[in-house]
Amino acid sequence: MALPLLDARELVKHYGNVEALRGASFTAHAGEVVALVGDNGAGKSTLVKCLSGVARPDSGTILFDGAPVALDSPVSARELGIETVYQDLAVAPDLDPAANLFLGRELRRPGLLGRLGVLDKREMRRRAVASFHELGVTLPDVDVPIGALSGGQRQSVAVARSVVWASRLVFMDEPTAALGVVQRERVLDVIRRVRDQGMAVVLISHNMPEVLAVADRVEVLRLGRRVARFDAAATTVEELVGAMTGALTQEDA
Amino acid sequence: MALPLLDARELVKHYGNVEALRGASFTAHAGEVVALVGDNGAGKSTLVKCLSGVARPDSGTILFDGAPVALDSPVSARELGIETVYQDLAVAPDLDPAANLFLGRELRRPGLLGRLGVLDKREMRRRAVASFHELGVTLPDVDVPIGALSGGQRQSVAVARSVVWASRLVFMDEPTAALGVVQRERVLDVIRRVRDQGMAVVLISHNMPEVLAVADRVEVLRLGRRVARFDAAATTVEELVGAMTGALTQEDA
Amino acid sequence: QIGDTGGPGDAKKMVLIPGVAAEPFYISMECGFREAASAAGYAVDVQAPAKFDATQQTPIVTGVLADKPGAVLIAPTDDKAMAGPMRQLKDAGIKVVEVDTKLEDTSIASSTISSDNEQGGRLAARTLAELVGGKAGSVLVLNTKAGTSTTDARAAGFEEEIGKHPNLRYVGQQYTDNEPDQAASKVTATLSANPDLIGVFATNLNTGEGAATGLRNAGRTGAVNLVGFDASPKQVEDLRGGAVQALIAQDPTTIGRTGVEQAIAALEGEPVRRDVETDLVALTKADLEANSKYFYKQRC
Amino acid sequence: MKPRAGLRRLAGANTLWIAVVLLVLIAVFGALRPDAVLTVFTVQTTLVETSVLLVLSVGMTYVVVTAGIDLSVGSVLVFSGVTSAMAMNALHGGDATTAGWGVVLVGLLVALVSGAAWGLVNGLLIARTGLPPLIVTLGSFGAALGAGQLISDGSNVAGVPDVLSDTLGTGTWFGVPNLVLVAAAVTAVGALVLGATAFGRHTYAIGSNEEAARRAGIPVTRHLVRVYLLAGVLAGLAGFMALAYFRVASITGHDTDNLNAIAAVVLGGTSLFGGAGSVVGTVLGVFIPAVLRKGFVIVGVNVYWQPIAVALVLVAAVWFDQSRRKARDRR
Amino acid sequence: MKPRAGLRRLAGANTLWIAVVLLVLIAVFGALRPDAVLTVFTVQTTLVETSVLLVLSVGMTYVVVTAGIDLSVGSVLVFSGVTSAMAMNALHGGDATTAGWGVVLVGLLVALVSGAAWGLVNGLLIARTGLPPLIVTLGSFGAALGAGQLISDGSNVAGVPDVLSDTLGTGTWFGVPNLVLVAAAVTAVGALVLGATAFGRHTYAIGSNEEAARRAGIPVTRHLVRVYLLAGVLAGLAGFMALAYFRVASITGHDTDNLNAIAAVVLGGTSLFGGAGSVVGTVLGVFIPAVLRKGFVIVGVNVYWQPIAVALVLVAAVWFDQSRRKARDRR
Ligand SMILES: Nc1ncnc2c1ncn2[C@@H]1O[C@H](COP(=O)(O)OP(=O)(O)OP(=O)(O)O)[C@@H](O)[C@H]1O
Ligand SMILES: Nc1ncnc2c1ncn2[C@@H]1O[C@H](COP(=O)(O)OP(=O)(O)OP(=O)(O)O)[C@@H](O)[C@H]1O
Ligand SMILES: [Mg+2]
Ligand SMILES: [Mg+2]
Repeated sequence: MALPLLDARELVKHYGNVEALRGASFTAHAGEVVALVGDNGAGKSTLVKCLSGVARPDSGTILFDGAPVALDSPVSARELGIETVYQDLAVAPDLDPAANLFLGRELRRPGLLGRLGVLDKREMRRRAVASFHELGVTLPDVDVPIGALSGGQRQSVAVARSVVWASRLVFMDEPTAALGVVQRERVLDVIRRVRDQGMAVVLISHNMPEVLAVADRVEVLRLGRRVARFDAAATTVEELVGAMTGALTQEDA
Repeated sequence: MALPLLDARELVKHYGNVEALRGASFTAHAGEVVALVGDNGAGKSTLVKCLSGVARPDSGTILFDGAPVALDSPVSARELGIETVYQDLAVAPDLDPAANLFLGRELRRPGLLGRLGVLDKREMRRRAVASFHELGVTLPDVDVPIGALSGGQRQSVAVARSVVWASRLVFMDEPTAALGVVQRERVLDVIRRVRDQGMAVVLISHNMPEVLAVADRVEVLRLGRRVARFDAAATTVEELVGAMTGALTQEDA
Repeated sequence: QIGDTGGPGDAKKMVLIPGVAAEPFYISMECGFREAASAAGYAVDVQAPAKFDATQQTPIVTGVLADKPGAVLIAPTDDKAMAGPMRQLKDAGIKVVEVDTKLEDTSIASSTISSDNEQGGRLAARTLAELVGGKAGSVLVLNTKAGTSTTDARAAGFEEEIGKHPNLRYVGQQYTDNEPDQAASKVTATLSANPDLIGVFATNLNTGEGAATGLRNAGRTGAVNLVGFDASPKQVEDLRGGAVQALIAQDPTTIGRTGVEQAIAALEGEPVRRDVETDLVALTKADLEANSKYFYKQRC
Repeated sequence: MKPRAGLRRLAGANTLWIAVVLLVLIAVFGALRPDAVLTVFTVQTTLVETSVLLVLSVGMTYVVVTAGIDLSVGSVLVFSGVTSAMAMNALHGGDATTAGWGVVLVGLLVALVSGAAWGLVNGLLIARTGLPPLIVTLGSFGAALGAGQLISDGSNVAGVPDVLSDTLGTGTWFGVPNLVLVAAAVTAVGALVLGATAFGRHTYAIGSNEEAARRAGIPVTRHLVRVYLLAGVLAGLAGFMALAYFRVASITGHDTDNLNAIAAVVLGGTSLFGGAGSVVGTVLGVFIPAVLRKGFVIVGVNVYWQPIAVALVLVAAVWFDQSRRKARDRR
Repeated sequence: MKPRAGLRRLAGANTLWIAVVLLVLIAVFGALRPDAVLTVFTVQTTLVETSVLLVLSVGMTYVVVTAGIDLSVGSVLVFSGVTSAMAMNALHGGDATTAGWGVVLVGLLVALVSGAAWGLVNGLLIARTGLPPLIVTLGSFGAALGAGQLISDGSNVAGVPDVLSDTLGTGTWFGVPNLVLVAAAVTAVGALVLGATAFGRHTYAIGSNEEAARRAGIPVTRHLVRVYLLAGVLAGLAGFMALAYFRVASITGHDTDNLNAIAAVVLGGTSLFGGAGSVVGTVLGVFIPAVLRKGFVIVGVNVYWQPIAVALVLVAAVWFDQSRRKARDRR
């Protein structure tokens, strides 16, 4: 097997008395969709936060392209080409969808004005509308603050954000949880397309049929530790559930 | 057919320029699980808010037990025996799970102290732990503020809240979106049990297999209007998706 | 009752508690105090509240009390509210001398050295009348905050005296919260409403500075006679430069010096003068240089 | 295991480290001037002088926990003092100095009702119309002071009954000043109600997520009115206490009471964004600046250095408290 | 369709109704005293007298949009005025009254640097250590004032160059006072930067959801430092403007500048919880109380009624604004 794009080893993360990660390992290769599954509270979101620079693990090593990296801020993850859809979305509720899509990477006007930092709001809006269209999202009014959107609409904006900007790796923490049937299919299509462009996609989901439909590989987290790895083509929902609940364990995970 | 428990007719709700509901109707009978499905932004959550006293419709009538009611505050809905799991959960992030479970209905100490308003924290905690256990939720620490819990854990608390207190009708706006496989099954069991106690359960979900597994009837909302009604036993996922996307319409919905 | 303080303190120490920190009036008083007390061989300390206010001065008095100096010179910021804390000073055997302001209760202090603020207000009215000559017009008083005893007394004296001059129409006082920008704004507003404004009495430094700014902004400097209170260097400068037409000056250095003399007399059992009145003068551009001893100091 | 668990609970208390700061301050001043600092007198006067602010700050804690703010407390204090003193004078022929307990009780009632009236106005405007608390209470800040001045014709009101000032004002009970007893009682009740009752629980819930509280059936509007009412009543009580202590209803000198109370609340660990906080923290937040100011006067720090030193210690105290708390959470 | 869309956009502007309030106020006062209110003189002086507060409030708008607060602006204004005046005096033999433009420029620089220094201290403490802005800026509120008093030995500093006070202080340009021009320029730049640039966008994002902004790769710490730095620099500029206007660096009389600026910002529709607001709103929020105070003096309202009337109109204005805006949203 080729060198993994991302290889996290033995991550430990405490919150006060709670051990969210107890030596979790995780691997993702370029050009594959790897699903990360596990029970509620297994530590999936915490792992994603540690791997996207939002939380700092107490111990453990992270290799990116084979070299150890210190992901001490979201900016350093971004510079490695990593984008994330967070479970709590992490959007600015007072800003409109276009502003959220371009947050931290605003387009500027051409010429002097742009060098003075003046935004090109029209262009950002145009491109945002195109992105949303691609994901099958219909927004009643693109100028409304995102806090006023429906749950699924808001989630679509966060998904659009991540796939527009990623270049190496996308983490998606339950990106389809609030999506309608049509939008969910669109997002799964986008995931496949992104994978085909050679990026790695990490998908977290509690929907096992969905996981098996789109993932190439599955890693299972339980009580803050990786307990199993499966080839998606060769496994079943029952096997996955067994691993998540502790009924089934693999020695070498 | 018996008199419906809840009968909402021609509800209209505007937010600024956006028409969230354009004459939506909805019916729920005692002792049935009725699923409310629709695309993202169809107006499902808005409808639930109008029917649980959180939002006030601009026009339309609501009959409860056959009599018109003015649901002008959550308290009036509560007094009718209606409880709701909101899509945005509506919990107090700084309070612990037990406090959230008993929010607005705190248990007091027996005797004089109780009449002075002193809380029985121990008893509330005990009962909360029992409720969570029933839903298959494992909380690492019951004294941690709910804002620090995982997405699924938080959703379980909101679900527990609604089923503990409801007496006539429970609205559940995507109650299983963030739940693990095991917890989802438990919640569906609870929904069936509540139904069997004679209450009406309104389930909103984007997971069509789940809808068909637990619902007795399905109502479909599209662009703020009811476009179809199905008997769950006699319909298919394809039919539901067709109604949601507008490919299929019923005249008399 | 509160106030048992225990052991003896340092009798060879004297503390001055002015009404407020950082005002040239009190700084000049402090100069006289330091000079006289040091010359007599006393250790000195000065503890001023940040605001002219009893609630801020009280903790300072009790803090000083914990320190047990031989004598305390104090400008009480309220003629009733400060009675309690000051009685504690007296009960602890500390000699209390009132400087500038005084309590209603005369049984606490050994001596009172003051200038009469109401008298100062009357002097301001007479001075203004002289400056105006026989001309008719409106006059305004700019006061600080309602309830500030010293400036209220000045305003009251002025109001009483100005009534004796029928050519001058008193349009009342305006409060400024002791902020120069409000003083400036209220002067220009009064000018809008009463274009015949001919005189302004500003009851302290900040109102005076604000009034001068407002008049300058309106282009009415000199046309409207401005009478200020106190003679800090900036005010003297303004008088010299024509921004202000008269100043009512007290004599804080002498107040401080006399206060020390009386305190020493009380400590050493010599006869003490219960009440000492110090001078108040009206400074105008004409007699300015002759009265330079009344100018306040920024620093000693 | 038991004692260790207790120890851990103590170390986990949000107020532990700010309490450590306070103790260190007292120790430092005590070491510098043991003769002057650690005397009964200094302790008594420090406690007495913080009593009024403490009562205001207890009410402010409730307001800030709901994510509100009350800028009007100082003006309401002034207004209540003025109405109370004038009522007592009116009842006793223009000068109540020699009046008896009956008149004093009426005065107390007038002070409390005056405070309650302003609290009610604040609460109704904020809770019913959803106006920002900052604007509403800034308005009553100006209006209550103006009304006080209007009633008293712009001057301080004297004529406080001697029986009042000799007992509540300067009297002691086994060496503890009576004012301190009143403030301590208010604080204790305030702490218990916030920490142990449904009223307190609802206060936290509203501050944490007002919409969630409303949906949970908590009568948010009524509750907010009551919280501002409480702040108003306590400001009225504080006005009465100030009357007893200073023997005069002063209309100046309370324009920064609001900021002082808010600072005490925030210093004590309550967030301006609501949902968390405690009365015990507020007590510490009241005492730290008070001890500092007193200590600086006693050890004789230059007047211009005092505000700088207070600022430095305040910021350092919160910094220390916060970094210790973070270290605990990371454990 | 075009004009109607424009009209709708106007009616949708968050500042429309508060602007209506301002116009109504001016109309009412104008009707009561047309001879005194609608004169060039009254307009000029009102504008001049609000210039300094306007500059402070522009900086405060940025701070409040980030969900912060800056209590130190008034003290920083004092500090900057003092250092600037003392520097100019020192450069010109102890009295800069007759000094030239070179000295004035140095004075301006000193004022801006002084303001920047305090802004930087505030910003670093708030952004780096996560201390509550209220505590940090309450600390610098005290410390900057104390430092100003320490440097000036506690008294006002005179000796302002005549060239400065005659041009910037009282000069006009085609009838518009120069101070007003400076304030207008600051406001215009402030409004454009907040509304149209990436810097402004990031300011809103941080106030709306700081964690989301951080995860989006916005350098939150650096940005917050810059926002407080901006508030400090503008306070320094305001100090220099006050110097030119009053011809003296006053020590006292700026203790409520902070509340006045915050009130203007909130009155203009910016939420204390951050994420929304505008400089245009702040301008209206500065002028409404200024017009009220001025108007009440001109029409001769009783002095004790003035604060009450101001309070009533303020609350009523926000009430009106809010209910109109809600009606619009409900449309
Ligand atoms: N900030 C925090 N403070 C304390 N405990 C936390 C915090 N964040 C997470 N935890 C705890 O860590 C554990 C792992 O949480 P995490 O959010 O990673 O779970 P998850 O696998 O994403 O679950 P879900 O499927 O419900 O999203 C949970 O038990 C949670 O309660
Ligand atoms: N407060 C609001 N202000 C403006 N528009 C709103 C507001 N709330 C909802 N909307 C709009 O109303 C429409 C219906 O929203 P609603 O939340 O009811 O959809 P939904 O059917 O629940 O969708 P989802 O499946 O994504 O949860 C959406 O287009 C949404 O953008
Ligand atoms: Mg998760
Ligand atoms: Mg919804």
